[in-house]
Amino acid sequence: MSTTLTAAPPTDLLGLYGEMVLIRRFEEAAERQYKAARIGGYCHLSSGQEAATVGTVAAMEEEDLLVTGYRCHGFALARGVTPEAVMAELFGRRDGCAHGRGGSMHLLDVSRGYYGGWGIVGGQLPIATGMALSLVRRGAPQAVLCELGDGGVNTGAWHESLNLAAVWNLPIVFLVINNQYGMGTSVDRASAEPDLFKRAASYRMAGERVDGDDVESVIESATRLLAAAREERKPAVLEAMTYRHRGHSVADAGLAYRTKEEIEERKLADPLERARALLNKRGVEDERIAAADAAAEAAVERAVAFAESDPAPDVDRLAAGMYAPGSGDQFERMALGSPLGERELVFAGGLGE
Amino acid sequence: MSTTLTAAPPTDLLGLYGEMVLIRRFEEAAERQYKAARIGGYCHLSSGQEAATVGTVAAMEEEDLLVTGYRCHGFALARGVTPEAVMAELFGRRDGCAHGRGGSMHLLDVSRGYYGGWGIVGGQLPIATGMALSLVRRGAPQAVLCELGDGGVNTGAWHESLNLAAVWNLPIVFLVINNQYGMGTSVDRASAEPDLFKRAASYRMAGERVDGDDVESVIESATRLLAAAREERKPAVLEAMTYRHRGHSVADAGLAYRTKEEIEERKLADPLERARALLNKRGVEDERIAAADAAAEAAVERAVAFAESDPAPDVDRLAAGMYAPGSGDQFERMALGSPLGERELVFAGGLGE
Amino acid sequence: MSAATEVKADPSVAAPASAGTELMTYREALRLAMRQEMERDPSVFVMGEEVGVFDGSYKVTAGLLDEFGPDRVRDTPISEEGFVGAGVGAAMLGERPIVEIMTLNFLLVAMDQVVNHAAKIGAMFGGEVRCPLVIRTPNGAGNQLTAQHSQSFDAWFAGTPGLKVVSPASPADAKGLLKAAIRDDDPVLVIENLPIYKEKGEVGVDAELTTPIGLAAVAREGSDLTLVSHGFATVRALKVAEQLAASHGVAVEVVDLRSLRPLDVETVAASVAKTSRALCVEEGWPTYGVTAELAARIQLACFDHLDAPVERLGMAEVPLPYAKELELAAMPTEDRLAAAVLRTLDLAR
Amino acid sequence: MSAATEVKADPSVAAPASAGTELMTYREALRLAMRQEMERDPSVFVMGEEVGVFDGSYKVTAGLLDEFGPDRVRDTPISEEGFVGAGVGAAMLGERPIVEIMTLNFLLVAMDQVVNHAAKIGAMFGGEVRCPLVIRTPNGAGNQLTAQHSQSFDAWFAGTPGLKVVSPASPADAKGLLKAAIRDDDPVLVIENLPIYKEKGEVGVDAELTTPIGLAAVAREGSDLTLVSHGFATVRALKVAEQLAASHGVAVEVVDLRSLRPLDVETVAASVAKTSRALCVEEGWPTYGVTAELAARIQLACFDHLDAPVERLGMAEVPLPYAKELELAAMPTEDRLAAAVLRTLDLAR
Ligand SMILES: Cc1ncc(C[n+]2csc(CCOP(=O)(O)OP(=O)(O)O)c2C)c(N)n1
Ligand SMILES: Cc1ncc(C[n+]2csc(CCOP(=O)(O)OP(=O)(O)O)c2C)c(N)n1
Ligand SMILES: [Mg+2]
Ligand SMILES: [Mg+2]
Repeated sequence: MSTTLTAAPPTDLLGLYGEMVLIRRFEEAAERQYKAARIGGYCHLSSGQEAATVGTVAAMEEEDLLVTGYRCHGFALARGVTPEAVMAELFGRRDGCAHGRGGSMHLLDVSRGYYGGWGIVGGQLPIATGMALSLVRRGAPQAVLCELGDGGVNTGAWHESLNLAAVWNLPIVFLVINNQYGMGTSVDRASAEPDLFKRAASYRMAGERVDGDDVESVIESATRLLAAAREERKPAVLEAMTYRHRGHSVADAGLAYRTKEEIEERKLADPLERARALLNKRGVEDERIAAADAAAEAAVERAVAFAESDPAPDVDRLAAGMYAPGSGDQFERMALGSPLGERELVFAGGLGE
Repeated sequence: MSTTLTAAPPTDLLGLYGEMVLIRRFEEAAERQYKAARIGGYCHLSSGQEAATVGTVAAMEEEDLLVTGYRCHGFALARGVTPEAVMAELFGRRDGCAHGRGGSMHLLDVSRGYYGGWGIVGGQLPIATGMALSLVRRGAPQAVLCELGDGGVNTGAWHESLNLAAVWNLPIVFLVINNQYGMGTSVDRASAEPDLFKRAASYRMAGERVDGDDVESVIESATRLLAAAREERKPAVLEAMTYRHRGHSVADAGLAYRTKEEIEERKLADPLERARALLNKRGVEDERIAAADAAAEAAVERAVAFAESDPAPDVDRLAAGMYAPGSGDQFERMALGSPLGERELVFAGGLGE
Repeated sequence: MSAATEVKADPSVAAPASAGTELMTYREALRLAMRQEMERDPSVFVMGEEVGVFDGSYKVTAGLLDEFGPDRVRDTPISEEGFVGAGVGAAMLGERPIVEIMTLNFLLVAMDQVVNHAAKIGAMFGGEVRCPLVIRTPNGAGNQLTAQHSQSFDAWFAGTPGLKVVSPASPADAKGLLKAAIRDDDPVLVIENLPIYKEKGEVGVDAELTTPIGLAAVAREGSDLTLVSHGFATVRALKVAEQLAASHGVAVEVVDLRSLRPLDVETVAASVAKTSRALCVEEGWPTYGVTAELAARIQLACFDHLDAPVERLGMAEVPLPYAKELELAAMPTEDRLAAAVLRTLDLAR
Repeated sequence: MSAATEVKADPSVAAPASAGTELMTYREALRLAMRQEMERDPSVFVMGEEVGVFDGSYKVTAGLLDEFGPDRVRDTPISEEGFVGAGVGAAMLGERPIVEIMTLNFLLVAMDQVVNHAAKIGAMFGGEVRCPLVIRTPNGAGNQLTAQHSQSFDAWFAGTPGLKVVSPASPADAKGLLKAAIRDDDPVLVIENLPIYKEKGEVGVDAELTTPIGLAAVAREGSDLTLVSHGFATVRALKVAEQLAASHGVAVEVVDLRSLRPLDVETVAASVAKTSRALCVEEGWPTYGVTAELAARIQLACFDHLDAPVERLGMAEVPLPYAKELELAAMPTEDRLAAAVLRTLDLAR
């Protein structure tokens, strides 16, 4: 499922629109499936953030690396992970991109340079920084794109990671998806400097803000900053201004901390609407747009059908993946006197096989 | 020892000089005593940093609060903790300001608003920030002075603390003693923005740099920033440029990462020399300066004598202080089946008495 | 009683329940404790992510912002190290902050402030200053929250001298222990649990009624085996004990630890001396966990009374997987617990 | 052997010592291991505070900067969370970073990266990516470093599924286990110790000689009692065993764990089955510590063999005070250990 390389992402507006609408339809389906109890855990949707997602990933080269937080369905899809592999993961099934072990927050696809899918706010930043360090050590002409949210800029990990990236001149772009809120906390209540991109200056790093609902502006900025990272080893911060249409997660109505009016007003900037309008303006016929809509619908339906029929992971392999192959021998002598169930579940559950 | 309040610190240059020379002599004695094995642990001297230390503390009002890192002998003395109480602490004796339990890194004197003396780089910052929050909650017109080193500005705690202080408008001044090195790492190798005070901008906070070897400039800046903190609840960063004459700790020769030439050159800016020159320029007779020198010598000798004769803490009270009075009853039922020695050493060692 | 003297009231002494009891959820009991203590003592305030405008991510603090205002119910940025440390600093000046950490997993980023700062203050500064800080946070798994969000580090904090750690299993103790923690003059970690918030029980509403720190409870009497547990594992243990009484006629005694530091070994040992068999269960990983200490204490205190070795049960020792089937297999469910009891009684076929 | 195949060499198989042995300190043995692995595998590099220009704050990495240059011996800012996480990220791309943490105490600020990131990668991502990271750091007390700098959190990491934890007690194992850790494809924490760095011993210098992870060693044979220990406690245990053989004619067997996860319970149990008495000792706090797990395992594995309950000894459970007298009283010194052995043998008067 996740072994073949994707074709280079489309850069024409209609192609980009197709990706954005795929994400929107996918998130809508995910919400339905969550409410139908086929998806569990925390489920964070990115509806409204499609342009920032698709635009930044479109600016990546095939060999570049991607690291994100937990609101990652859109990033996985934009990077070319199949809707089947993503939906199967949300269903917790065997052929999910993490084989049903990670779920909504921990998508990945190493074959596409997508290294997750992390759930601790800020925790992915040092890791992405280390990946950029590794690229430099190996003389690889690539860059890392590391996504975080507006709430993540107040973690210690942000500061330590940006300082390391700058003091070591690492090829990394920190993408701040500023959707105005961290759960129920608006940016101005959380950040003493609400112009988040300005914090790049503390590291003598380039920082800029872009209209995150205009996919072409996003591509322009991201392409420029990623190129500088690759070619001049200049790290940067890119703040994409956007809005989360739904609640923080499917469990949050998203109304306790913002008004219906605000949501309606922000929806006027819906990146899909804006792309559609631009397509019309450029004379792309409604049929072709409708065809993209239909294709997205169909792809999501296929994904749900696939996930439904995909088997659950094998319970007898509970410990699989935890340790590298060969580790089984190392643990053999630990089974004696273990707590009840450990022998059956863990030591006989594929530990280090 | 540590119960009476200090007289307001001197603000006249000769008085300030007296304090600075006391610190210098004290540190020299501490090094001798460490080498004579009367002092153990990590012992960090502040020789060369006297103007930054004395000047900032002189700018504090009596009710203001002080929090520092582990290089704190000078701050304790400047705040009025007696040389006896400090030296006794370094000796690990009963009448040390922490009763021999904290040692060189963990000096304090609550009666003088000095809340330690902390050993984890950056760890004191959130704590000092919380003290500033408490001042605001109680409507107290005071401010907190929180010292850290140039190496400390790269910890996550720095970022989180400054953001909290700024987003909550707390009365606190973060004093960065920039002595050019964190152990063997020079500022430019550690900080992507080596003008450390500029990082205050990330929090829309005032930040300024001062010649930390000129005690009067230090007092001017610190007085202004502390007043803004007290009166307008404006937090700030003050970076005092200075130099550490000795190694990182008494165990470090301090030559692996800097040249003898550099040290000699920097010693030309010795804050004591500069103060002496200024005193001469202002017509203060050498006799009065010599008298201050002699007074410092004598005070340090008294301190050493006191520490030598001060008894060691009572080993039968090993657990004293760990828990609040009354906690003994809570722990009574835990003694059963405990590891060997716990009953004698801990449960009978003043636990929660 | 004046507020002043009440603040000094010894938290380890439970006052009589004069005001009677009410049926409420564990969540509501925690909220009642906070409301009562905030009314009683102006130095008590709540701080954490989403505790105010959002009403708490698990709604424990719901309504407190309206009642006490933003100064006493303070929303924070995502800066656990910063605001846990801020709680430490405020506590050193005599305030009584209640810091909510959304889940125990996130305390990892503030570990240094809890273990190397809060826990050190009393001893390291020679008793010159104290730190009456409370940290409240839920542990545990379930609901497919996956590897990074399904953990219980209870033993790590309970193994830290200078800290006190409690873990209530009932609404009554949720209220009683949280109040005791708030009134205590030392840093106390109150470990709650996600699935337990909705559990219901009778709670003595008297504002002076607290549960003593360091005192375990025999939650159910029995003569065949002692089940030792804390937090949500106690809820499971009580259900399983009833099931097995009906299905197998075995009499399981359940000892609910309530406190992990101080640990009430006396109550545990007295029970095991009576039943001569012990099974210790926890929500987290048992190896190097709470049940390890329990087994070590029991085998020493009850060496001559044990008919069988002390057994343990907990979460299977894997980072908890997302898929429901895998998660269920890994958790110390009632089924696994019942089987473990029968096995410890040599009744398993 | 080509570098490529050597990289794949199974670390749990010790190659024969062809190149003979040399007497060296524990510190030198660690350095030898790093030098050999860095020569063997370009993906191995060292990162941490003061590891380069300063030659390492405890001089373990002394000379490596000159030998391998600043790219492979990388000084870092004081940003443990940042550079531990950077090690995780580099390891995910197949590098083999050796991250030095100045002392274990400072790992508290990077706890989240170790416990909630490095340890989760293999399982959480379905085995799609691995994290061959090594973290080296000394634990332990002594030298009056006081409460914030004198700790051993060994059990916390050993209790984390997804991590491996080793703790060498001799120069030979310092070299052998560090090399095994570097070659291992999972995150391995190598717990060293401050006072142990100067200990001397014979070390097999063969570049292929490693110590298997998960295999304990009987460091001294005896029939009266089994002392179970790891790290510096093993050094103390061996000295005490000799003293007591001379002074009391008792034959103490010393089992050196070497690995804490995986924990070699089989070697421990076999020894206790022989001696029927066990005393477990550690440098850190025993309650909820490593010795708790040991006692729990032994009482279960050796229930019918034990003549007495399993006893434990460790650091007195207080934040370690500064004053020399207090520090000595609190630590598991040879005197306290000898007394504990006699007491466990019922020979204490
Ligand atoms: C260290 C940490 N603290 C708290 C949380 C709980 N949490 C999950 S998402 C979130 C809000 C993050 O907001 P933001 O960074 O803006 O990202 P968004 O959800 O808007 O995409 C919080 C507080 C966490 N996962 N990690
Ligand atoms: C979190 C943490 N990491 C590492 C250390 C070890 N350490 C002690 S002092 C020091 C250097 C600090 O330098 P700086 O902040 O400039 O203060 P200075 O010593 O120059 O006064 C280091 C790395 C520590 N105490 N805490
Ligand atoms: Mg956001
Ligand atoms: Mg410095």
